[in-house]
Parts: sequence; C-alpha cells; structure tokens
Amino acid sequence: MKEKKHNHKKHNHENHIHEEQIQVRKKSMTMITLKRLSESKTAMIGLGIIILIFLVSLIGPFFCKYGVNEMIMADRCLPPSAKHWFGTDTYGRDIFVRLLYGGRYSLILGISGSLFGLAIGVVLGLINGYIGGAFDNIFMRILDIWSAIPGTLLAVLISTVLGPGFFNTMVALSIGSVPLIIRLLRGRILSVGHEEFLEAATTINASPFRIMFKHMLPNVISPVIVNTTMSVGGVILEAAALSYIGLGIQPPNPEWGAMLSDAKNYATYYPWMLLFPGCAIALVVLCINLLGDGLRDAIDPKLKK
Amino acid sequence: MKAGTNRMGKYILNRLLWMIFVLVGTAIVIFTIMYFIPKDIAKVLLGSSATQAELASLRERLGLNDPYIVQLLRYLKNVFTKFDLGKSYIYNVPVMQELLSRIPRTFFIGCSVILFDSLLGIPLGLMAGLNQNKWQDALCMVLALIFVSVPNFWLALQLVDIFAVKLHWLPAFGIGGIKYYIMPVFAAFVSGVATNARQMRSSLLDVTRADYITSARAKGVSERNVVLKHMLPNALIPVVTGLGVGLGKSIAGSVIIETVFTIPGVGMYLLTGINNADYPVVQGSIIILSFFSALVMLLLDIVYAQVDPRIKAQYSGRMHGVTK
Amino acid sequence: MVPVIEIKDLAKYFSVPAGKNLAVDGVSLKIERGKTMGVVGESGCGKSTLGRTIIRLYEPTSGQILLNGEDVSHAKGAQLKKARENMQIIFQDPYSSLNPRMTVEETVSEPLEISHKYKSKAEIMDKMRELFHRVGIDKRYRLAYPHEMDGGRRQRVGIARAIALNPEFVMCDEPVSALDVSVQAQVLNLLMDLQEQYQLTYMFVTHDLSVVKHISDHISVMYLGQLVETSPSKELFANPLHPYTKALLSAIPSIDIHRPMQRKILKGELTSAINPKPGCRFAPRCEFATESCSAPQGLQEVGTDHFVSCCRINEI
Amino acid sequence: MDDNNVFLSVNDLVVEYTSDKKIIYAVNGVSLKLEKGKTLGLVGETGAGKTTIAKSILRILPDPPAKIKSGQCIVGGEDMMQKTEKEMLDIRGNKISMIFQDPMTALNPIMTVGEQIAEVIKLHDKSLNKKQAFAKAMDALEMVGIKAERGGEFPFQFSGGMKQRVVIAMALASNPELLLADEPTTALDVTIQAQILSMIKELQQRQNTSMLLITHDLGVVAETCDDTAVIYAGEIVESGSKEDIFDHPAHPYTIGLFAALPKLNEETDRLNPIKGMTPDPSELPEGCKFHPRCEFAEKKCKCEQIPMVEVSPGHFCRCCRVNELER
Repeated sequence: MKEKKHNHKKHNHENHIHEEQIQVRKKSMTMITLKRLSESKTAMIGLGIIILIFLVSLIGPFFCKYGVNEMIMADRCLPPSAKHWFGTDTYGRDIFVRLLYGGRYSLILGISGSLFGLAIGVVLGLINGYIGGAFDNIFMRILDIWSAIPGTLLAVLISTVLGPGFFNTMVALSIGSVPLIIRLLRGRILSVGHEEFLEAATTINASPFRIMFKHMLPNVISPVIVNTTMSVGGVILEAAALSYIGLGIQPPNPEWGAMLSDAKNYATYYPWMLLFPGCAIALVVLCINLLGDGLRDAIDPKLKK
Repeated sequence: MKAGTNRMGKYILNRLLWMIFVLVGTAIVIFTIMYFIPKDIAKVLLGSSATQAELASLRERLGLNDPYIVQLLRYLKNVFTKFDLGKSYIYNVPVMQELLSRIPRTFFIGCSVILFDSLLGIPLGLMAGLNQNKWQDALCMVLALIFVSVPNFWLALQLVDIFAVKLHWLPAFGIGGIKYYIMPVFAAFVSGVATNARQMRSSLLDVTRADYITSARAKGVSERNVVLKHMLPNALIPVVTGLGVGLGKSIAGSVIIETVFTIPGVGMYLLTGINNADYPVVQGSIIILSFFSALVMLLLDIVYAQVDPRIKAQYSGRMHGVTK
Repeated sequence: MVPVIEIKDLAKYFSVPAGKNLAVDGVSLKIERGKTMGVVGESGCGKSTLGRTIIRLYEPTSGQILLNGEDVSHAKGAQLKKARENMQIIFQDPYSSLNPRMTVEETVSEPLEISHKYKSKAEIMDKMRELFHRVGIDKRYRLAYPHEMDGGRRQRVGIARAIALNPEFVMCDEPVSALDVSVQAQVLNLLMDLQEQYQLTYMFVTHDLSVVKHISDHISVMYLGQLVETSPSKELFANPLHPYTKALLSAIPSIDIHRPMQRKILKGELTSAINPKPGCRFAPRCEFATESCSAPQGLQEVGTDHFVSCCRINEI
Repeated sequence: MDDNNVFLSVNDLVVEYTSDKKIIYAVNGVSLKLEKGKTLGLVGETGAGKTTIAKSILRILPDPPAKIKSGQCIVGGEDMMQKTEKEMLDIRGNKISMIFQDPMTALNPIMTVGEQIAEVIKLHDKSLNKKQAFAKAMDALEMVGIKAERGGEFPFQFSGGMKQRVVIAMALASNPELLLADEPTTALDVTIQAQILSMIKELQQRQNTSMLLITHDLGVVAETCDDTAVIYAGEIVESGSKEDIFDHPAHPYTIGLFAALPKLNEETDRLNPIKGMTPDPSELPEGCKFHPRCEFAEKKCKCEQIPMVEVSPGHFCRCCRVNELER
C-alpha cells in the first residue's frame, strides 16, 4: 500500500511510512483557536454587537437629522420619543446622535489605549526576557514601583500633566496597564524560555531578533492577547471615569463618561440622560468581556469542559 | 515550630525593607511626573496680571528655580523625615494636616471594599467552580460579567436616585454615621466581587485537574474534604495575588466614588487639587494613596506567605537542593 | 587522526543562590570521527550541560573545546557561526524541541535559509525533500504542525533539522528517552543508519544503559559534574571498575528472568554539585570509602583506553 | 492459576472518554486476575489504557469525561462497581491504595508530608486522635527510610526519590490488601529506581499485599512480578505467568516488544522495531487492534473480533493466527 512515487527512492529505514492514507491537514494553533472561538456563541454575539456598534457609530451620524452638537432650545430635556429616540439633554441635543458619536471615542480609545499599552509592554517584556539575569532583577524592581501606583491614579496624574486631548488620554490610560503585560509575558517567557526549540534556534545561528520575534513571541503572546482583549473593557470604563471627573475627553465632545457627568445633576428629573449613556458603556464592555472570555476558553480549552 | 516563626520574621522584615524601597521609588516617580508639568506654576497662581518681579519672587519662594535634583531631594527629605508634603498653594495649609483628617474616611472605604470583595467573591467563585456547567455556575458568571461591565460611578448615581432621592432610605451624600457609607462601599465593591469570583472559579478549575487531588481521592478523602482541605487552599493562592490588583483599582476608584457622594476624603481632595492646579495637593494625595496601596500589598504578601509555605521557605534556605 | 571533538579540562559553573553549581568540572575526552561516545549518569550529574557546553550553547567557564583541532571554546562571530553549523544537537523532548507555531517545513528549512548556502528557494526545497527522505518523514507532513504528529515523527523532524547543514558532530541529548519502546528502536536505527552513511560523530547522552551500550563505541560515566570512568563500551560492561559504575550497571532491570542480576543497592541519593567538598564526590554513598577518598581524585589509566577516577581502585 | 485464590479480578471492563465530541476508547473489555500476595505486571505503551484500569478499580476516574461503560472489579469477593460512593471512601486508601507515577505532582504542595500521611491514617482509623495519627505517620516515614523529623517539611523540600517514598508511605500506611502501583519508578533514576523497587517488594511481602504493577518497562516486570499481562490499545493481548511471557511470548506484539529492546548481553547491529505507531484510541482499527503493524496480519485479522486463546495452561493470547505461527 506504499505510495508508488516513493518507491524509486526506497530506503532501508522507510518501513515506518506505511499506509499513510490520512490526508495531513494544515491547522496552525491560531486557526484552531479561531475555530474554537467561532464555535462559542456568546463570544460571537459579543463580537457581532461590538462590530455593529462600531459600524453604526461610524456611519450612523451621516444619516441622522440632528448634528452632534446641534442645540435645539425648544427641545430641551425631552423624554424618549419617535422624534428623539433617546430623548434630549439640557441643551436640547439629541442623546441618540451623541451616543453614536461617543461610541467612536469609547471604542477607539479603548482599543488604541489597550494596543498602545500592549506594544510598550511587549517590547519591554521581550527585551527583558531576552537579556534576563541581573537586568531582569533591576527591571522587576522598577516594575514594582511602577505597579505600586494604582493604574487609574497614574492615569489621573498623567492626564493632569499632559492636559486633555485624545492622544494624551490614550497615553494616560495605557501606561497603567504596562506592568501587568510585562509580568504576564515574563511569566510565560520563564516557562517557555527553557524550551528546547529556543536552544535549537541558537544552534542554527538564528539572530537574537529572529529568536525573539519568530520563536519566542508567538509562543508567549496568547495570554497577553486575552488580557488585552479584556482590558479594552477596563480602559473604556476608565476613560469614562476620567471624563466624568473632568479629565480626559472634554465637553462638548460627546464622550459617554462626559455625557454622564453633564447629566448627573438632572438624574432625578430626566433619568434618560443618565440611563442611555450608562447602558451604552455597560453593553460595550459586556460584549468585549464576552469576547475575551471566549478567547480565553479557546486558547486554554481545559477550563471549559 | 520556632524555626517557623523565625522564618516568618525574616520574611516580614524583608517585605518591610522592600516596601520602604517602593515608597521612595513611588515618591520619586510621582514627583518627577509632576515636575514636568508644562505650565508655569507661578503664572497659574498669580494669574495673568502678575508682574515679572512678582512671578520671580514667587518662584524663588517656592524653590522652583532650583535644579530638579535639589528639588527632588528636598521633597524626599521633607516627606520621609518630617512627614511634610508641602503646603497647599491655594489655602496655604500643610497638605499633611488636611490629609490626616481625610485619610480615615478613604481608608475605611478602601478596606471595606477589599473585605467585601473577598468575603463575597471567593464563595461565589467557589460555588460556580464546584458546579461547573450547572445553573449555579451560569448564574454566578452572568452576574459577574454584568457587574464587571457596569461603570461604578454610574451605578452609584443610579443608587442615589433610587435609595436616596426616591425611597429616602439612605443619605445621598456627605459624611456622618455608618449609613452614609453603605452606598459608596456597595458601588465600589461590586466589580471587585465579580473579578474575584471569576478568578476564584478559574483557579479552582485549574486545581481540580491537579494530580494531588486525584491522590487525595485515592486516599479515601470525602468529596467535601477534598474541596475544603486540598482544593481550596491551593486555589486561593492566585486569588490572593489577584486581590492586590483589585486593591489598586478600588483605591483609585475612591476618587470617583468620593466625587459622586461628596465624601471629603483623599480622593475629593485630589480632585479639588487638580481643578485648582494646586500641585502640592495633587502630589501629596497621590503619594498617600500609593502608600496605602503599598501597605495593603504588604499585608497581602504576609497572608500569601501563610497560604503558600514555599514563599516563607525561601527565607530559611531549606529548599531541596539548596540544603547545607 | 585529529579527533572531531576533543575537550580538555572543560568546566561550566553556574551561580545559584546557595553558591556555585559545578555542573561540569574538569572533564576531558575525545571523540574520533564516525564514532559514538556515550555519556551516562543520573539526572543532575551534568551530562546534558556537558553536551550543551561543547556545542557552545553555554559559554564554558574554563577549559578548551577543540573541533577538528581548532579551539572554539571562546569563538565569537563568524567563527562561532561556522562552528555551530558543524555541531548540532538532537533534543530529548520531541514536544518542546519543535516550535509549536512552525510547520515541519518551516522548522527544517530554517537552518538552510539562515546559512545562506542555498541560493534559491528551489534549492532549499530540493535539499528539504532530500532531508525528509533521509529521516523518513512522508512529505505529506510538510505542512503539519508539531501538535499534529506523534513523538516518533517529531523526533525525526528534530533529526532532520540537526543534520540539515551536514554537521560532523551531533550531540544527542537523550533522544529516545521520551519514546515508547517500539518507536525508540526505530529512532535508534535511524541514528545509526545516518551515522554510517555520513560518517557522523555522536555524543550520546542518556541515563538508559542498555541503549547506550547498543549505540556507543566508547562510554563515559559521569557523577556530579566529573567523569568517574571512561572506557570502550564492551570493556566497561565486561569489567566495570569504579564503585559507582558497578552500582549503576547492577541497577538496570534486566529482562533475563533466569539470571537475575546481583543487585547492588546504593544508599542515599544523588545530591547536587553545589559547593562540593574536594575529593571523590561519590564517597558519601560509596561502601568502600575511606579517609583517602577526601583527597582530590584524577583519572588514571587502568587498561587500554580505560580510565577510572578512584584512589582505591587497586584495593577493591 | 488457582481460581479460589484469586483476590482481584477485573472482568470485561470497558471505559470510554468523551472529548471534543470524539469518543476515546481507552479500555475495551479488559479482564485480569491477581492472586493474594502476588504481583501482576501490566505492561503496555503510552496510551494503552493502563492507568485508566487502575483508576477504574478505585473508581476515581473523573466523570465526565470518563465513563465506566461496563464490567466488574472484584476485590476480595466484592464488586467495586456495586459499592456506594460512601462505601468506596472506606475502601480507598485502606483496603486498596494507589501509588502514582509522578511523585512531583502527587503530593499536595502546601501540606506537610506528615499531615498528608496522618490524614490517610486518621481517615481509616477513627479511634486515633490527631497526635496519635501523626505519630503513626512518623512510623510510616521511618518505614520507607525517611527520618521522622522531616515529617514537618513540605513536599518541595524533598527530592524526587524521597517524594516517591512519601507517596509509598502514604499508600502503605494503613496496610492495604491491594496496591495499585502506576509506573512507580518511571520518573526516577536507575539507582533510585532499584532502591524503591526493592523497598516496595519488601514491604509488600511483609504485609502480604497483592500488587498490580503498571509499567512500560519489561525489565521492571522481570524483576518484580509473578504474572504478566500485556495490554495494547485498551485490550489485553497476552497474559500468563512471567515465565510464559518472557520465555514463550506468543502474541506478535509481545514478540515485537522484546525484539525492539536493546539487550545488555547480546550484540546486535540493528534493533528490530515494530513498524508504525500505536493507533489513535478514537479511531481504533477493526478486528485485531494490532493488525496494521503486524507482519503476520491476514485478511481474517482485520474483520473478526479476536478472542483470547489459551496457548498453554494459564497462558492466554489474543491472536487468531497464534497456532499457525507457533515455531
């Protein structure tokens, strides 16, 4: 049953290639993970809603009859109706339209803040993992200090110093997440670091750069990716909190936290002003967490069943 | 057992030294970030109408003309030898004095939050993990997911609306008796409970697969004791670590929660400082909050060493292969 | 003839919290072309460290490594690159020795690409096909990932990677310990076939004495970082002299049920090579130990190519 | 084998695992017999179902994913499968004990070894108070050659061999009638393996314990066992006395195993490996599970359910061509 085309090169130690009828399929770990992820209903619902919100917040405003900062004095403080789906605020601005615009801020801020932190963390973590030794000792002490200042406080501090603005807020939000990413990476590098394929790469003269990015990174990154996915939700919450206390994104920009801050004094009389932005934040964060949970289960399926 | 206490003493001493190191480091970092504030403080304080001479004399008085390193060392010396965090630019009151009256309130909220986080989160996670894929699990995890997703200040605002404004059960803001703290603490601990429950569940599921659990079953240990004596202590180890992370969040959260409930704590003070560009206040508040966080971390480290004997043993030299 | 590998007084120390770990401490040996040197010893005796130091995965603390007579012990840059192409390694654990994120093809072609010896993609593909054939991997596994293959096949991929650049010296670090008996025999045969065809020189590190006897021409026994006995393979099994070698040989469970081995059960355990006292490191477990054993020991020739490090060798 | 003297008898045990919607056929109708005070060696390669059998006897397989489909495990006349969970608690660690393969992970990392041994002693002798149980645990430690004063130490303070001694002390602390030893020396070095094996042997003889020794190492079987059963892909392919199997192996798989082994007292140029690999337990071949690797395989090997044949008194073999192949 041996394959015919092999016979011309018959060799004395070929007896193990017997009856290989199975088709060898190419399935990388990434593809297996994605397939498992796609099988998780909750994760897919989460992903679907996030994409939907993102698209609607990008395209939606073009189709709305109200401008984002368009104040209609006659329509102040209206409850939800067919005209204003989610009601209007104290300046007569349409809350639905503002929520759509605000979705861009929240999502982009959440994603870019997490990615920025991820990038810094990965670079520092990899360099530290590769050098190791005494450098690692000193680096970990620095990290101890870095993480001793609670993340949100660091964000408050940095946005105070840098001042408001989208980029500044993003930097402020991401700095606090870096130590955790480095720790996660370090833990993984320590457990993978002694694996023999890294030694093998050294013996075939692979460059440090190649070892770090081709051999080490793909094998240590998965818990970091899960963490980053989850942290998008955290960053959105933090961004909202910053705006709420008057830092970060500033009014009249319709950031969801800033909208809550505007509305806080009228909650008793006009509950919709508070309800809709809050629900929007909770919904987006919930969906991101669903996706993150699904991703974690897909990467580490042991936890599931 | 004498060796045990000795080992513990060594461990605590080591952690204390580490904490002092971290405190100094934190102070340096915070000072440095504040130093690079791109505003001319003298101008902020005196307004745009001030003359050059006035500005210069104010800068001189505040020591702003000294080089960075001199200012830093002066600040560190004041903080660590005199417990002096400087004077508020606006009110001209020592920051430390103002903070002392506020610290207990913030610490009370912070400690209650950590307490409830662990007292509620751990049993919930345990229940979920032990009933994996059953309705209890599903219920806990759905609740946990919702709770981590809700912004705490929004929850706080809704609570005020319901319990204070509509039902008149609880005071909406300010300080007074214990009932002033019920809503703030609740709003602050909800997401921590959820985080802990999720962590507890996953670490319990990890432990379930461990070989020593099989070997405990093979000894004839009842399922109840397998859980209580073998699984739980081992599963708690990562949860205790997680508490440290949650702690940072809850302390930072105090800034927001105090704002919502107008509680005159460290967080409110910090925020007033930010709004008034009163930088000694900002700096002092953040340092105090970080110190508090470091202190609780130290306590957690000690708890951690109690749960995991391997930590303590590092300080006695009696590990396998390192003996003699 | 110049031996392919010769090491002189090689030492590799590691700093550990408790002091210095003398993982390899003054080891000298040579391996002739086309021969196999077996290195046996228990876990923690430094046999793997020795092999890894020789192929320059670790920087030696002192001593010399001669590759075809050329000192490569502190080689750097281009010289090190050239030396590494000539010295390869086959690992113990086929699960951790292959990058789980790379296909078989990527793993095997990587050394070919890095070496820049092949000008085009086509040449690399040709060479790779030849390698697959040599080690007996069906080319349908080209695009498979390690997790899709069993231990035996993974080990073959590891072997293909090691011989890709036609090295002269291959250090085999327990290459069959993780495999089942039936597959173990397949891999051992493959290694011996390759040696025959390409005149490979092996250093075969293992704890399994029956395997090492089968494959080696020469055997060195290590204990806590030092050689205690080295001899031609047959001679060692016929006439073991060091008390540790004797105990080791007698400990092998034999499948001959009618002639049970006279068992010598060693007391105590292998400790560690951290801050050892001078003298024979085996003495605390040795039934013949006397005061003279606490003096530093050296290898002495007791027969043709047969060296033993024991001061009481003539008395026992 | 004298049927009256049989202490452990496993009859037609079938165990399956479910994972990712696939069914893994781990144990497919295994029957074993073991006499009082004797040792039965169960030999097989990775994934052959050895450990699953031992865990089934103790009923400690995690369910799900594992499921005991059918079969009996009769120990001292009582079927373990019929016992309630409460009755099993009294049996585990008392009447039947188990030694695990990996001593590194088999001990609870945050309990002292003394506590862990005392736990099993106190569980099965309720009359003892904490102190007495601890004192007995110290005796058990001394029995396996560990100084009693180390009882207050944690597992990470012991080396691998020492940990395995602790595991053995734990298993033997309450004088079990049946000991299930799952690869007790695989993770250890040869000289330590020799120590541990001879110690197990000695303690077993002293307490007249019956032992099921699970291993992949034929050498270990040769040295310690009275009877032998060879398992392949969840089926016993050959069983009999040690002499039957080692002197007259009958099944092509057993013969192949011996041939693939490098021998100490023979000079061979090349080994004779068994071709191919062990089958995936979720896609077992029809008929004889070994036929794709067997050099004697014929058409009938591929479709029939092969029964056990008695080749000589007490020596059974699951091969339909065994009589034709007889030398």
